[in-house]
Amino acid sequence: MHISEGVLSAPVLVAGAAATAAGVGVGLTGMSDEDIPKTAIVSSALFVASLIHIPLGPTNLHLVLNGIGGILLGWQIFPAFLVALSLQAILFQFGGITVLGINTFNLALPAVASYYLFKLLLNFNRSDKELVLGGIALICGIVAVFLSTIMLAISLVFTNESFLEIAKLTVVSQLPLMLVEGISSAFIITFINKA
Amino acid sequence: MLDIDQYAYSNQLRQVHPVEKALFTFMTMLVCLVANSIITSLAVITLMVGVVIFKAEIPLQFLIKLLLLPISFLFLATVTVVITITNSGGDFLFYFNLFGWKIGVGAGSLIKALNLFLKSLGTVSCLYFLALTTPMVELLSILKRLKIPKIFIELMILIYRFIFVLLETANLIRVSQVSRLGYSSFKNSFYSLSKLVSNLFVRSYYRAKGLLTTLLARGYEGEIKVLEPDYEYSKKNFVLIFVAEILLIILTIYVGGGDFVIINT
Amino acid sequence: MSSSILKAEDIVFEYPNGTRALDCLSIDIEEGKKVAILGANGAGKSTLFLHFNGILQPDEGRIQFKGETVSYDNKFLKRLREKVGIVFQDPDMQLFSANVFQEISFGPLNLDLSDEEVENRVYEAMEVTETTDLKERPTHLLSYGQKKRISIADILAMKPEVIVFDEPTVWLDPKSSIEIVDFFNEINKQGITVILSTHNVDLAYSWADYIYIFAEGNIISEGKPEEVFQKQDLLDTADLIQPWIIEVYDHLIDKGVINSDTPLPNSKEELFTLIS
Amino acid sequence: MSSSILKAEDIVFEYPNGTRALDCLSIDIEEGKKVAILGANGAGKSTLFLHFNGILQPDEGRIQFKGETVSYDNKFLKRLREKVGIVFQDPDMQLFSANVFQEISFGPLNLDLSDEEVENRVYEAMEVTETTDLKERPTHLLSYGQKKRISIADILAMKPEVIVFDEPTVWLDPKSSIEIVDFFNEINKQGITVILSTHNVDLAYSWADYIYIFAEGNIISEGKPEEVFQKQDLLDTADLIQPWIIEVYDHLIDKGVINSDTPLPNSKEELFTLIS
Repeated sequence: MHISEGVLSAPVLVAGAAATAAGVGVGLTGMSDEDIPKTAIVSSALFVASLIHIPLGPTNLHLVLNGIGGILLGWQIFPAFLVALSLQAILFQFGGITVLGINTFNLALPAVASYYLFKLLLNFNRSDKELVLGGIALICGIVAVFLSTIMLAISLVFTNESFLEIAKLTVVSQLPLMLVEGISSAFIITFINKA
Repeated sequence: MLDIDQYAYSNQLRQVHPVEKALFTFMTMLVCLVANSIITSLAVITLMVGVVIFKAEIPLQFLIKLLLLPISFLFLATVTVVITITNSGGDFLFYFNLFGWKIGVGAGSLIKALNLFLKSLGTVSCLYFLALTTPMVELLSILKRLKIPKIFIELMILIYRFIFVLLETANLIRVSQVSRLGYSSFKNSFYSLSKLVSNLFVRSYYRAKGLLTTLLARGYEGEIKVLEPDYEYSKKNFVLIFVAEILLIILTIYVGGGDFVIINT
Repeated sequence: MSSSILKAEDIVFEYPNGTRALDCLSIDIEEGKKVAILGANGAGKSTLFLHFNGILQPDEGRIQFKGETVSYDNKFLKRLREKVGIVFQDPDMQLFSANVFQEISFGPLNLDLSDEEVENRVYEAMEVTETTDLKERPTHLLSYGQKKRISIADILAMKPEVIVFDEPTVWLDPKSSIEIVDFFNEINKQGITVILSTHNVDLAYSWADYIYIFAEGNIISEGKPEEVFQKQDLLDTADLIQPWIIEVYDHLIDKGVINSDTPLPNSKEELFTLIS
Repeated sequence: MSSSILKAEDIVFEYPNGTRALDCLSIDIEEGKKVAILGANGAGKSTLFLHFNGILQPDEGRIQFKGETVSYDNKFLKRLREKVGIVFQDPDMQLFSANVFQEISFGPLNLDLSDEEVENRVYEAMEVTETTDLKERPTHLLSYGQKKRISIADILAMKPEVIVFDEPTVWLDPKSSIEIVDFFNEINKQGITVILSTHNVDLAYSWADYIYIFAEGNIISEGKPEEVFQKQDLLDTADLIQPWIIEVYDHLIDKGVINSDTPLPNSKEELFTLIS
């Protein structure tokens, strides 16, 4: 779920970069030495997962997994996504350098939301039953992708109103992705809980 | 796809100072974005493709394959600029009516879309130059010089390395799933994929623990320090870079494309 | 007359990065045999195995399964992968389900069998590999040896005609290695062709009916164990060493302890009966 | 009199999940020796190693380095990890950097040396491990054997007094295994105490000065190789087998080929000179 170089207007790019800088700042200040390897590896996993394509009709869906990333890393998902996207820009030309800020923001903020949502839902339901845990992760996974899609659409519309159509299309096309993401998140959380 | 990475280590510009390559990339990119002109964008694309093929000696076929990737993305984005939908008047090259709405190609929009398309492709070709000629280690050393926060660079070091490790893991899991017919129908593909992804994360989780152990064993105290390699600057290269940029700027002014508004579609 | 179960004819395979992993290699594996494939790391063994079940497609040449040329359409591949099972080196890469039962059922479930049949097969595979008591255990909490067993049960449950084991004894302690070799003999007796790759020359020598030696993407020698392991120069090329049984036998002949026309002993026990 | 370099006294260690990995274990490793630690998978070998450099802290008992009790403050740990190097099983777990030169420089840089000294050490370590030509290569494009060498250079560059190798020969082909054992002898001659864990009884038997046998979190036997490997019942408990040299020797004595008071041969070559 990337926006390519040169598509967005300058104000959107600058706003995205500023917001991402703030998020990365929050993420880095809360980071201990032991968190570095963890953040790095989860970020690598996000990178690798995003290389997995699901051919679906005429389009290709890429996994985003920001929901689970957020649950695992909290605010540290900001630096994690920033680095992962920088490397993607360099190694694959996905996205680009000027759109790094806005792309990171669109993925990482919903991830942080999913982190808090996960905590909140867990508080509601204190049982550590696998099913409950998986269910919560499923919801977080879906919500995170949904929010990212909406934010992506908003970035497009802010740039040029004629993008409205493609923005709507994007939201619809990401629906199956949300399902895959939700289920994967549920699997991952129940797995790690047992470990 | 990680062929880009392999070429970065084996191309003919490998020995050139990374700062020179980065300077060339970003100055050209800046000119391309600021110029906002079809002619300049074309010149930038030609320049970058030329350097990559003749100087770095990257096979043309491979570069074309790479360029086709963003082109498909860009095409989709530009289509939305070209097509205008309105229910009032409007200046159309051609259009058709649908329930009282006019759907068609606007007069100015075709030029606008072409400009957008070429400008994006121009910046992409700049980045390809950098990615194809400069290995990640050297890009990291540039970032260090730019005083990017240490912790950020440490993350990049680890992430870059573990991308390859996890990619290998993901591939091995996929192969063993395919061997057991994991993707033989739509339904089981869905199931197998979810398992693959969740396993990737679970493995990563253990990897993270293992990595911390091995780092601690080598005296890790919260900072990942590695020795930087030395490179020689070349005056000739700096001169060449500035000449190229100045020529591009002159071209831009000459064709009158430069209204110096950054990325205005 | 014995018949061929897997056959490769002049196959060439290059990885996208340009490494030529298989270089005009031909191999013909007989049905019902115990075959060992030896060679240094990176000699192309694993690449060949991935050709056997159609994961990789040769750039040149062709693969035959039971005399039929492998075609790469979904239908053929499905049948091929059902009949040719591969147990991979690292069980961690093969086990991806939450618990043992689910894990073993993954393969058979993809074969469009009835749920009942799947269940039967899972129980049977667990029994053969002596893992029935692990049934409900989460896979990532198993010991290495247990994971290895489960990874074998995974494949057995698909009822293949050939099983390929990629480096099965690496990491296993000596006792477990001996047990696993006994197990190979057992499934072989039930008619399954067993192919394994290994660095362990002693194991290959005593166990295999037929041996292939790989070096740099090609077979540099093949034959019965006692023939193959006498060619010291070929073993050197493949970074291998002689099995100790042959070394001791050669020495005993040199020193006149045993007669020079004594046939090569096939196992430790045979060697010991020669000494008297 | 020889002195102790690493000593564990009655250490108990339980993992958070409740597994008791070490159960009142004591061990005393002599400086300058070649020590092999044998035992089945999961016997606690790797857990002990992580106690040797203070990554894990025993629940009970204590560790001594050169007669000094290990304390778990940063200063002591830093010194301990400088002096006790561990080469882990899986080089992919250990290598984190994008290129070989940077990778090897990580350890020495943590020792607060000058950049020049670090560079010297990196070059030296690359020379000893014969990896100098890999200097600029990206880690992810190395072969398994090359990664293993780099993971050793990583530790050598820190100039430790003890190096612990966790299962160093697993995955290596026979030739590379022999090379790496020669290498252990070489660094041992330079005064480094070498400790290795292995499943390979033949290797342990011929190489080690002293052997420990682990089973279920404890040492069930220790001694010189020729003593330890004569106790068949203990080997059984630890899922180990006898080295073939001893088996052949025993047999030769049984059959009267060699004299019953002949000392146990230490190597293949010694065994062969006995036969005449």
